[in-house]
Amino acid sequence: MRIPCPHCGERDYSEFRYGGDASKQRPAHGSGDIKAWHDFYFLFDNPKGPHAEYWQHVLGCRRWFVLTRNTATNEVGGPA
Amino acid sequence: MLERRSALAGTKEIASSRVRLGEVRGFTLTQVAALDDPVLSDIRAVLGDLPQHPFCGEKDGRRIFHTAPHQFWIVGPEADDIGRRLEGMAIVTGLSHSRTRIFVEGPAAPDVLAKVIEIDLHEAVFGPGMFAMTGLHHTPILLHRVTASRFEIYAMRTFAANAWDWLADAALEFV
Amino acid sequence: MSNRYSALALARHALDPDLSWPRAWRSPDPQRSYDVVIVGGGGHGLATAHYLAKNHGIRRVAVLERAYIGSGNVGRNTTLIRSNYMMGGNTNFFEFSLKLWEGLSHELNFNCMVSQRGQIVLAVSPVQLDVYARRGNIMRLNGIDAELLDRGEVMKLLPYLDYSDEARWPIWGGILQRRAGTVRHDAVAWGYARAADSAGVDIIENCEVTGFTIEGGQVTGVETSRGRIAAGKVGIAVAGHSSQVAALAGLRLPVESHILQAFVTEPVKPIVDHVVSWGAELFYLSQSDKGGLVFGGHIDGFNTYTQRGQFAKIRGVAECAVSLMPFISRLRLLRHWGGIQDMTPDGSPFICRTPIRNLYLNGGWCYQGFKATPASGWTFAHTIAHDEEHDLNRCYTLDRFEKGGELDEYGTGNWTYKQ
Amino acid sequence: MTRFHRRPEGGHIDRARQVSFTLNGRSYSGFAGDTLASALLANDVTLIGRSFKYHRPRGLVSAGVEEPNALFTLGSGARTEPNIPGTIVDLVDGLEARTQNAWPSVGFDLMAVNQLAAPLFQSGFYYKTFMGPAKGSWMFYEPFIRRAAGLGAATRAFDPDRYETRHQHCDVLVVGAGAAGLAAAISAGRSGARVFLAEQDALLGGGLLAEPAMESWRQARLAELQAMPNVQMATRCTAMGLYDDNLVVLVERRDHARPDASKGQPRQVSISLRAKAIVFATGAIERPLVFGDNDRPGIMLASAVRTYLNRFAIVPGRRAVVATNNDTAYPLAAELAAAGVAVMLVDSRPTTAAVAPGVNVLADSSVATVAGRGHIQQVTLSGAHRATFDCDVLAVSGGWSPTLHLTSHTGIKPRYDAAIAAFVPGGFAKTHFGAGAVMGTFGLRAAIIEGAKAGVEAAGAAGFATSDGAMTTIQGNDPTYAITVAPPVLSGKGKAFLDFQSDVTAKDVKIAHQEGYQSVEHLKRYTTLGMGTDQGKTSNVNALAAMSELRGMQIPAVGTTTFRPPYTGVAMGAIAGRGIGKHFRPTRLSPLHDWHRANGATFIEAGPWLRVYYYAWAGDTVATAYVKEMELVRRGVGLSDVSTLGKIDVQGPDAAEFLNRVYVNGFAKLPVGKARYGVMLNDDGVVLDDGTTTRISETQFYLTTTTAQAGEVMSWLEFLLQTQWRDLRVHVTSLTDEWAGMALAGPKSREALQLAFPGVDVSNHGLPYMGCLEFDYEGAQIRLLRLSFSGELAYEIHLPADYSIPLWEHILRVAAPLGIKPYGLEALASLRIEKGHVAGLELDHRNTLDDLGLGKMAAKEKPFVGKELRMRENLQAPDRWSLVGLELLEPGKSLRGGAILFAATDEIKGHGRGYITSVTWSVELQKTIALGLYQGGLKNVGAEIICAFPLKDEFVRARIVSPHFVDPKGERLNA
Repeated sequence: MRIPCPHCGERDYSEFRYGGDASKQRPAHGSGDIKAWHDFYFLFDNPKGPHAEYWQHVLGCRRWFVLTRNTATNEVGGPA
Repeated sequence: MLERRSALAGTKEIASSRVRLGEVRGFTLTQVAALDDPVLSDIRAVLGDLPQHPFCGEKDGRRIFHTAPHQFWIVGPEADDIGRRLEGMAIVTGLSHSRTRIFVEGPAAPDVLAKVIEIDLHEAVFGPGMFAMTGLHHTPILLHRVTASRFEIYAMRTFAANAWDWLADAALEFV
Repeated sequence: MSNRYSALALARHALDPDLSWPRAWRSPDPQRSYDVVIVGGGGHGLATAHYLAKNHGIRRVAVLERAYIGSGNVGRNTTLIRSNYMMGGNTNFFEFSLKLWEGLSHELNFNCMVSQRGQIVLAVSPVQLDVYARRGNIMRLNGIDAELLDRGEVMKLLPYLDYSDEARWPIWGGILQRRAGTVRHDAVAWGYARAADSAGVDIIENCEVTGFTIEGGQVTGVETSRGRIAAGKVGIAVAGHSSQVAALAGLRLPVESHILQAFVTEPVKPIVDHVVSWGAELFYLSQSDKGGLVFGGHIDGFNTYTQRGQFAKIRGVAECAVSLMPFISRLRLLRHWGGIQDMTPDGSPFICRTPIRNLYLNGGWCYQGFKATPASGWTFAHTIAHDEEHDLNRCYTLDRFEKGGELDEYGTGNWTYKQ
Repeated sequence: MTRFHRRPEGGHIDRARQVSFTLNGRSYSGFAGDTLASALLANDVTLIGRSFKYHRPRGLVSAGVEEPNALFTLGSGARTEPNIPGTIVDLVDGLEARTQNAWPSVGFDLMAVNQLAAPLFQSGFYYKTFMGPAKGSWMFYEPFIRRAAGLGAATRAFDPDRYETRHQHCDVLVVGAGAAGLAAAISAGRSGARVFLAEQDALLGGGLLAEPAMESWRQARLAELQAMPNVQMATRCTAMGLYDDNLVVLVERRDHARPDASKGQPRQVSISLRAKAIVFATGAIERPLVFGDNDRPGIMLASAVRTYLNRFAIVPGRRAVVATNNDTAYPLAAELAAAGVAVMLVDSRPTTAAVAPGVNVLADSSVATVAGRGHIQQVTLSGAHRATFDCDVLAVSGGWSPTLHLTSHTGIKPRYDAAIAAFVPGGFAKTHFGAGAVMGTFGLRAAIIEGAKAGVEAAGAAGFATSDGAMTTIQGNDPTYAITVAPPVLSGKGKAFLDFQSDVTAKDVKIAHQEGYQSVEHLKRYTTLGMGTDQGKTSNVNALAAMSELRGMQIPAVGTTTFRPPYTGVAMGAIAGRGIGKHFRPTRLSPLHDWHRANGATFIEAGPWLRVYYYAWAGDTVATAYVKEMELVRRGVGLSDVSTLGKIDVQGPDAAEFLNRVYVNGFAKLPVGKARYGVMLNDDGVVLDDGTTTRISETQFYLTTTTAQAGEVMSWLEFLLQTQWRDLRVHVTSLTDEWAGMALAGPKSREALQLAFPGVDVSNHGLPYMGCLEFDYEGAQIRLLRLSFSGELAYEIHLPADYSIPLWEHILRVAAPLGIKPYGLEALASLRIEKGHVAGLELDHRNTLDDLGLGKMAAKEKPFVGKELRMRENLQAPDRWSLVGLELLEPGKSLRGGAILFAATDEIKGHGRGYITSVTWSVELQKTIALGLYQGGLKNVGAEIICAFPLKDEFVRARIVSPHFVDPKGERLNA
């Protein structure tokens, strides 16, 4: 699989680190709402299809970015 | 004065008609980062035009690499005051000891690198003056193509011996 | 004539060419309604149906399978069984499962080739050996066999590993569970199917569930590609696709789907007599009865439903194999494939009720679905029959994360993609 | 009398270069250009193996990778290699081959008794028996089954050869160098695109190598290609698999060149080739016919007989029968006749194609039975002509199966084309193209034109718009291709084999069907059909035909099996390449490593790092050495390498606010020049890491992490700054490689410092506990921190890595009068146990702040990462296992890491109330002590407990005490 790093360009997936579902909204720092934090941290839509997700180019520029990938085909790009 | 001691102090240069493997010592590596665009123009005031990835800029005996958005590596001579000159205006981090600079040279250099480096090394794609941040045996490196047949690798110091062993082994069939 | 399998019956059939074996399981059309509908004709679903009939006398049961039975992970795994778990809840569940394995061929009258050849987990540092010792001690304290091996003892048992100075990580010792081993994976699906079928369970292949009928917070049936089927209770056992099916009932799960790859070499004469696992990096290998070396490693590490692995991971696993057992270098890889599995934040499964009445979930199996199959079916059947978890699966509930009840066996932390 | 013999001239072999080899120790000779198989055939060796289950005599079936029977064990000693098809082995001088699966010999195989019991071995038999008498009886039968199975024997010796990997990129990859592939490579090459032409065979040409009439065309095309610098051609180079985003992995074999590992020459190279576009010109594989005893030696695929005749110049005896259901076998009949062989062509179709003079044709007839055990002697026909003929070879063609394996690796299902009775690619991705037989195009002319077109299209897809598809082709039209597949014979006497290698017969399929194993996957798994080393290349379609017959369905309705990589077996070594042995994973070295190695250090692996376990000065085993090293620190002064700690530069106007958010304790008000111990949680409220962070200036911090979590923490901080808290003006950079660190510890450490840095005020006033001094020493920037991991008066000296060895040597030299010595990891870890500092074993992603006795650190007011979820019910339970110290109460016995803890009154079973994490001998207390987690923690101080280690049958009494064994009030580190 090839992943387009916004800074370095397209590279093999092995240069990156996966960071999970990027569509989930992290509760505000110190929100204090345990339920919100539980749902954010432990629950996943896990869609079969377009998926917005975090990746970090750890062997490159170390940027974290959001990638849209179709989990049914591994095709990168397209609307989330 | 304390003597600098390289991570590869114990290694010997490898040389054959097809490939040479060695280390470049005595340089200063300064990382300068800007938290926003205005700061970038301050930096330009000091360094002049900043090169855009993937092209390495060469100016006043310094090489400048655009290593990340709003972040540059400046490789200068052993005694380089560029860091001090930039301090205060941008976020400056000295990294001179953090990277070990290995060169791979000769007609077989691309063949040696292609054994372990994933990016396309074809001259039309990755030509002289270009660089890439990529991986060498699971570790991050900055790969700079200085000329058609000379590459310089900036490897993490603590992984430098590993990178050297790997490259020396890869070069074996050309030595 | 009797459908019982035995050497005698086999001989009878050999002598009389006109004698033909009956179907291992029927191919019925779905009835209008069942007491229990199990979604998913994999190992867990079929085992559940078997135990619903056998242990609870519930025979009006349908197992609905989207494709053919055993088409999921029961036919894609590396066939290992073991019970070397240390966390309260896991230890007894997986030991119960191993005990069921030990009697399974007899219970099902189907030879599942349960081979207790022993598993050795190799430690690559003194600290890791301590961690393994903790697990081994817990096993012993719960009546499970475990032996601590030093380097010398490992060398005697596995003389073909790399003990040279070339090895990146030296082998310090290991832990051996003699009762661990392998099982012929397809036979598990077929054996459970045959047993369940003979008890009256309808196994319906090529029947995809497309929805649930839910009235007043209670499930009353399923919509399928072969029409609506009413059900008193519905159990979901589709690990790998749990999120997809649960979503049809409006449920959101602590699950991400990841691919785990598996590998087999060409068949060779017996050369590896144990299950060997390595602590340097997740890697496990055994030799099938057919002679192929079957092995696997970590998940690829990002969620996907494609059953194709990434080559970088394939190379990583090959590096493990050759580094640990250098002789493998000359053997040829025959086939590699992938299976999609539910990864949960803590690496532990779900066998439990759901927020919807009479709808039950069995999933989240991560790496350990196959070895759990018998206990999973047994406890899931109990949970469905009694509408409450059995002591053995009480810790495998959906709400454990709300309570901080994580069951992180390997101390990897709450990351689906790092388990 | 000999049957097969070599013609005096012709073929792609070099008669000037004779090659000698051995089979089962007996010497034979062949020519350069031969394969092992062709050389054996030329020597009239036709019986080359025994079948897997029934041990029936077997001979060559094919001339390619699809060969199911002719498997040999090659080489000897560490180079032994089982199960290699002789059809793909270049004949080289001294090649050693052995037949397999027969004892004592393939000619006389005692195991052939299996044939008597054959009816027992029908498909699935082992699922029905070997269960009795008792539970676990399988363990008794299994060894026999295992020994009987397994084809050839491998060696346990380490592979002495070398394997390489290579990464490559191209615009157009052409897989297969037959007529279509050559044309595609040329037309793509003309566009200027970077073209890679991969051919698994030793020669370029594919089927053309068996087409004498095409030789001049082939030569001309090769010349064209050689003239193109942008075209790279690789032979003996098999595309094993197609992966996401056009990654094709190719394996190049170099055995024929006798590579020398000591010179770095690889035996095989696996190439990860990333192509912008791909042309699949992979050809097709011929299928056998299904009839009784269709596995007899001398029964070969028509295409194989043709290849041996034309490429290897081998005449198959005097009398040949060619049996076919399609047109492709006709040229063979003509060529055999021309070679002086009496040919009888048997066509199952009512009407036959035109035939050459000298060929007798019988239409509407098929092979019913054959005679001859060790080699075929007679063929008896059914249908229109129920005659019997003597023959030396029976060439069969059951039609062709396009080689679409690669095209389906990324999930595209094949489509059944009834017109050619075969599966073809079910479709292509944008950048994929097909040409020739793989598309079902069996005519040469059409294949060439299709290839040229595919080359142009592929170049276009790769961004090379203008290309020239004009291609020299051949005159006249292709012969039409027609095929009529007769339903396979499912009963009748004599075994009708579908899968030769796995010994699966038509009857086995019938049984599978009866028992309900009717889906293709069930059929394969139940009968093991297609599961052999040939992966069913010749058997899949015939088996599908049989099952569709039984189910009364069309083949497409029965389905096809999914093709898994690799296309053909690939040596594991080639996939692994050089990432093995000491290069398995990168090794990370401290900047002080060279000094350690030169000064008697014993190293130990700690994750990627090599760290000093202990030094020779203290002893020659760790057990004695670490105690000496501890004493050194407790009583004098020692120096230790802590460069592996994670170090992070945190800079920016909001740096303080940032740290204040990620640490559970406050950092906003940390004064410049002061260090503070901090703990981070993960979002789930579980402890992530701890470390000491120093404020260098208002806007700059020097953060340290544990060695183990350095990477995690760095990534985590970057994640928060780059994706969640983009409003914070902070930049982080790893300094782990830039800075070295050394711990100077012991009551005499301050004196040592004074000697090392005269003129720097390191008095308690000048550098108080948790203070930091920055100064320049001999050109090196020094960061001197006063903090202690051991509980002694101690300091950490951080400085740029290249200066670390000189400074280390300087300190050891000037402080020598104080008796200073270096100490290693075991002592370091043991000293921290005495002090009750948590480390790796306690920070295991399961424990909370309170579990580690750090609950008091959590800020009440300010928010911090993990503050919410750490409050979850079970994480706050009062009886959680938490950190305690333990003292051994039974001198002479031992505490061990991993021991399970029980209260004195407990029954010793179950999961206990806790466990021991770390153990050491305390030089301070002169007794064995430990850290562990125990239910209720320090509420139990003073309690006597049992430490159970049943793995060694040890049950030892210990007392729960405070984990702070040394200087609990901290007087030493504040002194």
